Amino acid sequence: MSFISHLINGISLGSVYAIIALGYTMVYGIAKMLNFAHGDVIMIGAYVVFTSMTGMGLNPILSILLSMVVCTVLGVVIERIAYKPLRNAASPLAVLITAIGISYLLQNVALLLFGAGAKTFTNVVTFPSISLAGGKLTITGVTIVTILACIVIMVGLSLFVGKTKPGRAMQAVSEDRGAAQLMGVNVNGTIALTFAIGSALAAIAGVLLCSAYPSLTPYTGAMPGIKAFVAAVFGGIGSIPGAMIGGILLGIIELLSKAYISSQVADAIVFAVLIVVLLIKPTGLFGKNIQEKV
Amino acid sequence: MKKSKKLMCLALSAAFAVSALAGCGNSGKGSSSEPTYKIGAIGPVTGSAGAYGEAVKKGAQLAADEINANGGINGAKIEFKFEDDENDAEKAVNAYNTLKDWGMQMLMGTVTSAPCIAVESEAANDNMFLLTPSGTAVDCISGSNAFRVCFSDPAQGTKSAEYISENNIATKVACIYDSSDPYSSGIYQNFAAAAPDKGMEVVAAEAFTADSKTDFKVQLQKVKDSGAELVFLPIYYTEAALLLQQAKDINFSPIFFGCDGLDGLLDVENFDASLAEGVMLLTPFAADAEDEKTQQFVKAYSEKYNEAAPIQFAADAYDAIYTIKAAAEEAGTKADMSNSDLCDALVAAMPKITVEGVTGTITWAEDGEPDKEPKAVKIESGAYVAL
Amino acid sequence: MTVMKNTIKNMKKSTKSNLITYGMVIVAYIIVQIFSTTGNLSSMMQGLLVPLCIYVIAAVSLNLVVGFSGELSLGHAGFMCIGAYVSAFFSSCVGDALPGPLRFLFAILIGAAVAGIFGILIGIPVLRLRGDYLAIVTLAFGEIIKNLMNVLYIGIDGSGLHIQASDGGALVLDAGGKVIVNGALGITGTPKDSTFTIGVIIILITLFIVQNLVNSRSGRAIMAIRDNRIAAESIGINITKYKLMAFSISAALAGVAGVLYSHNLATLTVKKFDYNTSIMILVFVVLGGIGNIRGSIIAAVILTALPELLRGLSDYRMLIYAIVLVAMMLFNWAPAAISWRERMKEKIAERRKHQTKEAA
Amino acid sequence: MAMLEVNNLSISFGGLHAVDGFSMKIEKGELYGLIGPNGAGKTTVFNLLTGVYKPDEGIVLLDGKDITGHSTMDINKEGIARTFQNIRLFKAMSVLDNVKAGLHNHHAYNTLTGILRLPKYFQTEKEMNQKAHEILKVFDLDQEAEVLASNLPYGKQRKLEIARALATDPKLLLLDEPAAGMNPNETQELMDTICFVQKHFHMTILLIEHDMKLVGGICEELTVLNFGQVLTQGKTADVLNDPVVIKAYLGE
Repeated sequence: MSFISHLINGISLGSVYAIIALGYTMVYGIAKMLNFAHGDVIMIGAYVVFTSMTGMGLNPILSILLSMVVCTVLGVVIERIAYKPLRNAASPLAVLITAIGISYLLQNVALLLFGAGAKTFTNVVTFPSISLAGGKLTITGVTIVTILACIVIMVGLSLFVGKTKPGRAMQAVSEDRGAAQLMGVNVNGTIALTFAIGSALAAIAGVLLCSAYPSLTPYTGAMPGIKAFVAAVFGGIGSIPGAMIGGILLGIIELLSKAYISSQVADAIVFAVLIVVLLIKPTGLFGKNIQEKV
Repeated sequence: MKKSKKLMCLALSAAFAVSALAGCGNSGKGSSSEPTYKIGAIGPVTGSAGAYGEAVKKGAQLAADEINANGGINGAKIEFKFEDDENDAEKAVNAYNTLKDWGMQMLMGTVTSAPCIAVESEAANDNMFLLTPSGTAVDCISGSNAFRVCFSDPAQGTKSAEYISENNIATKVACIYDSSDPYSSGIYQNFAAAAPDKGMEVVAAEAFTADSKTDFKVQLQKVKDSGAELVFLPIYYTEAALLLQQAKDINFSPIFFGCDGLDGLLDVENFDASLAEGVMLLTPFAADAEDEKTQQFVKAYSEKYNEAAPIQFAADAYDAIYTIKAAAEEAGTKADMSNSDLCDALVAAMPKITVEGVTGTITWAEDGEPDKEPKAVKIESGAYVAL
Repeated sequence: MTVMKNTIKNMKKSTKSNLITYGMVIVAYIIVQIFSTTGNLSSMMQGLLVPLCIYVIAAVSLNLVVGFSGELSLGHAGFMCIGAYVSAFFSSCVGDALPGPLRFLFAILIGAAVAGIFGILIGIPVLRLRGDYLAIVTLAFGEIIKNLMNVLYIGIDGSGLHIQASDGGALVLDAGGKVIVNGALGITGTPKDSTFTIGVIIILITLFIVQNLVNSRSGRAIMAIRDNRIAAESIGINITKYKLMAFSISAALAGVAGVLYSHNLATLTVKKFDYNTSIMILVFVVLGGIGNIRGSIIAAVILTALPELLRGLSDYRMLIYAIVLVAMMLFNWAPAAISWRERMKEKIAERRKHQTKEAA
Repeated sequence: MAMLEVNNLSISFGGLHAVDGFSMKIEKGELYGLIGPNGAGKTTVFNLLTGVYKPDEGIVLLDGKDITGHSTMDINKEGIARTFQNIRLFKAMSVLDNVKAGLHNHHAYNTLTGILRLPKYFQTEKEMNQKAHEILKVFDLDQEAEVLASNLPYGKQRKLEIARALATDPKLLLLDEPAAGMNPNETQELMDTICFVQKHFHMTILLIEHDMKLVGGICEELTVLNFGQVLTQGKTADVLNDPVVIKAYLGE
């Protein structure tokens, strides 16, 4: 019984990683960059919801919409100012480092605006918990909503990328930016759109992260961001279903190793599993194995 | 490439100039004519420990302002300057050196343990008086120049074990602690070592780390399964706020018992105080204590900073500044003394003084450890109740 | 004959660049010494000297992997951690049994050797991966090292070493024994052996190793693999060997940076060596120009000193730091900024020409 | 004994028989051509010969020694060097260093010697420079020794690739479309260079080429590959006049 309860807890933690990883992997898939600031956009999104709800008394739905608008604008502005000028830089590392700079920037802006003290986030998910096995197992409403949101977003993104015109433009940009440009795809617009969607997802992730773990500080996004990055790589970075599966697996592995091996070295175990998986499958669970053509 | 480097150098020198100017501006204010006591302070105000440093900064500033308004120390005003260390030993030493350049005569700091040990070693070399408000590790005050306001790790761990056993609160206890944090794991170790002697059995000891401090359900579940009656939480309130929520989610309600790091729990913005119902802490400071001194402090603090209430870090810092004042008055120091002379005078005075602070009535042993009565409090209906 | 002439000319070119780098370090050292002896060096700058050396060494050594071997490593701080812990452990055990300088020399050698060995052990499985996957695995190794060190307790007493994982309370020592590695509290009281002079000497040795390696047969092999792995294989270069060589030499040098770190502060905690530090060193390398050793040195110095110099801005310090970092990245790397700089350079050159003409 | 003997070499990728039962024999000192329409599997043959792919079946003998399934690095050490259809130079290295990288296994000193700059370093580097300049001179590249490889014009990049391969002192040189993208003048010049290499270094050369003028002009023997299988083999003149070959190239 306790195994199942650990498993459920693992899934609920994993679903949070998954929803963050979706944003990560989407931006990576199309813009081919590790957006290290993604976790911090999530944090900003959570602060917007927090402030609009507790400070301005807006209702949750409006707050989330407002947060999505703010994050989308933020994401597009960051892309325009900090990433776009480096798109054709001599090394892809340049934009990675700039993303790290943006991450510091967002953290420090939040620190100045909201202070270092932790704030308790109001749970916006009013979905009831489900009790199983006579109350011995509970699945919280947040977990259910997070998993549902993950699935909806995953399916939505897959359909969007596969079936719509802008989605196909994204695929084209992802495959070959130069060729896409020659075929008349608006590369700049497409990448901006990618960031817009990725950042809107970050707002949702922020709400769900902070509903599940209701403590908000300027550094709230940093560690889940890194974990989600790990999850995205685990699932095969760039793969939308991979991000979801990777996130949930990571959550499960983390909690099971805490439960059955040692809570002191759980971090080490999680990373060791990641290494082993990558050594066996060098591009992650769902990653395309691209062989260089000779 | 070459050109860009030149420009980078230019930017650097510009930054140099800016900082130099800013520095002048600061020191220019007070040092006009009369000598002042220059008290430096170090702690994290950025990074994940930022909240603790921020509290220390505010508490100390409040004390310094009050003292200055009432005529200063031995007639001389205090100049107070706080530097950020990001909870990093190397940055703390940098901050220490920056304060030395500013002309610091006494150091109130640092806030966290590991940086404090590094700074203490520098301060001992310079014979600079050091009083840490909240550095709990034993080595924080290894030099003869160093004192502290809070209890040390061993004191907190053992005193907690003593209190639990003397009051027959529980015999089967479990611990959840942060194994990546010196404060938390330090107290845990001492608690675990003392518990068996006090007739307690530690039935579970679970850890988390700074990298995975959002989800405590597994640790709670294991502790729950171990049948513990009491869970000892030598952790900070930020994590505790989350932990208590998750304990409720899994219907686990033992007695939670914490140390001074837990104080502040009720002041987390938007925190649901019902989660903390019944939590006990062994802390020298409680913001809603009845005594006049505490109430005055809390009132002044809330007014000055527009915050609900100070946490124990602020109280420790507040006491630290008043302690320096008391020691300086006992020794009859003058503001134009060198830091080394001041240090000798203050070190000699420290064991002789008694400070009626907001964290209790404190006296000091020669080794730098404070002696004060820990207060056990219990949270009932969103307020501390003294036990 | 022309071949001979060419040879000399070629050698001169790379040697000249190397000499400039050595010269830059030595001149900086002399300037600092002059300021220091005349008492014009602030305490802050004096305290910053050893950390500057540490980060310069770390940046130059990471550049060997990122710039010359072309692999993205996010676990460099992990190797620093190993060097720092092993050497601090050594120095704490030895105590005053050896004279200070000799003890420090051994500490450096041990730190380098153990970090280098870890470089090989980690490199063998890891270097089969590429790009971002390699990055994440190196990050993972760094985090594993950090996590394990956090739960490591080692004590020493009359009957020898006692090692205990995960719980320091279980460490039972005889009277007079002492705990050396104390979990999250790490190692305290390491002798303060690191000095600016030793730091500069190690920088020069690091430069000597890295620059000479790069300009040698092995260095060509390493760079050939970076530029085109398949072609390098096709001309008979052993990919694994040279990747591993670059990785482990870099790890050993990072270990030395760690030794300097642990012998500079009275406390050593593992928290310092998390991925943030690895990323910060990567920032030095990228900002300074990938594969540009002199750039790494300058960037490491500027970015280490900048937050300290900005202290006057108090609350806005880290915000300004972040903005400056982003601005410098854009300025140094954006193609638009590069071409703007080129244009400005031309303009200035033209104006100068014009002026000289007018003068004539 | 033949320099290269290939028997029944086969590989398939996911059911597609990219190369199927391929056999050929090249004598020492011969200049041999491998031709065929696009997608016939010519480059795959090169990749099989150099160990980039491991064959499903078949044997490769170099100078009588079985090298089937060896790694690319070992095969180069055994004596096969190659160029690539899509040029693969060490772009961020100078022209000279590209060739010196090719000399890697023949003028060796260990890493420590390099770092410590022992006398052997200077001596060997000097030898390497001399040797590299000699090779560059053959390709008329010695004036550009210090230029970055990526800054060379296209035709010269192709030549540099051949120079680099030659620097590994191979027994057999594989050239994958050396004249691709060259104008007729450059092609003519390249033909002369290849012939010079063959004579001057007594080199055995196998080349893939689409330019029939080049193939007809310098190759002594040809193998025609179509759909992964050998269509015909023999003396150049005979093969080029074979109606089957013409049909394969021009279609029905």
